[in-house]
Amino acid sequence: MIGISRFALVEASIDGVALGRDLARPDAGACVTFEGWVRDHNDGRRVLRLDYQAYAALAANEGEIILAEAVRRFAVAEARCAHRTGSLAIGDLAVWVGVSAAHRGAAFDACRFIIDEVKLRVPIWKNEHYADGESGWLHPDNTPVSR
Amino acid sequence: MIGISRFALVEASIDGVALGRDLARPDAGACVTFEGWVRDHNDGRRVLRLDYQAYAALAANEGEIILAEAVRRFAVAEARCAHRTGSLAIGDLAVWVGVSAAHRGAAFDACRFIIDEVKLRVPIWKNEHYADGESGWLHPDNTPVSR
Amino acid sequence: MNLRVLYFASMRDHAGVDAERVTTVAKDARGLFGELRARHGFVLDAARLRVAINGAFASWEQVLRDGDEVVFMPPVSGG
Amino acid sequence: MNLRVLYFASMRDHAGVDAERVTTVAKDARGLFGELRARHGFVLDAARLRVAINGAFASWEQVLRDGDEVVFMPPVSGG
Repeated sequence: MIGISRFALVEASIDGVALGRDLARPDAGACVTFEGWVRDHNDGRRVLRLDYQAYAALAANEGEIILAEAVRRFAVAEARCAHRTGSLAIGDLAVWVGVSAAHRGAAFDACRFIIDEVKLRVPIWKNEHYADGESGWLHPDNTPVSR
Repeated sequence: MIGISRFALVEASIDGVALGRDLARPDAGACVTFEGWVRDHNDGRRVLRLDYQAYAALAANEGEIILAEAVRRFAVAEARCAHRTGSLAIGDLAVWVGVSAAHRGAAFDACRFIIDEVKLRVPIWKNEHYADGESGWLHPDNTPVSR
Repeated sequence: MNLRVLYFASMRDHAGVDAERVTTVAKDARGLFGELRARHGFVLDAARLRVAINGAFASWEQVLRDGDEVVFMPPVSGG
Repeated sequence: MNLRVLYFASMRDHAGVDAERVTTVAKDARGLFGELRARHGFVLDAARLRVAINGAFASWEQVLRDGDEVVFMPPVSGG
């Protein structure tokens, strides 16, 4: 990948404050961030924790492509995204997206675009561990993969 | 105002990290924040700094009404907003909005609703100081008040 | 009848004060604004302003009472 | 022809390994998947999977070459 890196896979905690500092620009009047947190339930089942697996090489490349698309399509100053891998507890930060722009419309639209595309296209998989002792890999709509 | 306070006028720096902590809920999977930063230009003029004046009593009340509306209209877990008063420099955080929700759609929609309504309805006024030595009060669309 | 009037933003610049005590015979906010406009030379029309009385939005026709706090607010520009 | 195949998520659970070396005469990704499906008992159809070869998305018809790294990816669920 040529140029700056806007997307990162992160094995430890994501530092949203540090990532946000990369978005500051004197001509930016708006900054929108999205944080995905691990919820305690999904599809009516109680969730205890979850694991993310990633195909790291392709995920990093596809993530950069999405962020570059966002910068090209929207009137954006800068954009960043980080996604966790490994084991996460309830409330942990799973994914962080931040976008700065001159005006708020572009910042909101680009931030939404990035998280939607990351969830659709980046090869990362979520394995939820349930209170009943079962676990399962999920599809993009958070329904279980057929058993 | 009965109940929790979700809106604040702030004379010193806004601490977005501290405000964000109030949004954490075990059933929240999404958090969207908006930050309004002081830009170095507006309407083709170079801006050096700006001042916000607020009619504090009415601003606090109207801010609470907007946040309560957001919580009622969207499937939101919690929401907060803080707006600066006084003198700000380029890059300073002027307004912060944060919304947590089970799902990201509601968090994005409610965050956008809150900042749009705050800018329309809350009695706060921006006075921009320009590089040419002039200054001027602005309308909601960032055009100058007639001189 | 004695009232307290607060000024903000461009209205404050024209009035030259943050607030003032006003003695008036005006019945409602519209009448009071007409008096103050003549005295201070406000450039904004009533149509551009909103009224607040005692910390709440109010109509131009709201009847004034002794001791009221009245504000004529220019279009807001927060955010 | 020797290839390296990586497995993720439910595919990894079925294969029982993260990665394996495979010797095959399959010409393309589709042929290779047929062989591996029979061997490991994968439950997901090819229609549900995407193919990556050497770290890039690829078609099922892409011709395989000795040393290629091949991945059959189930629907993703990041975020």
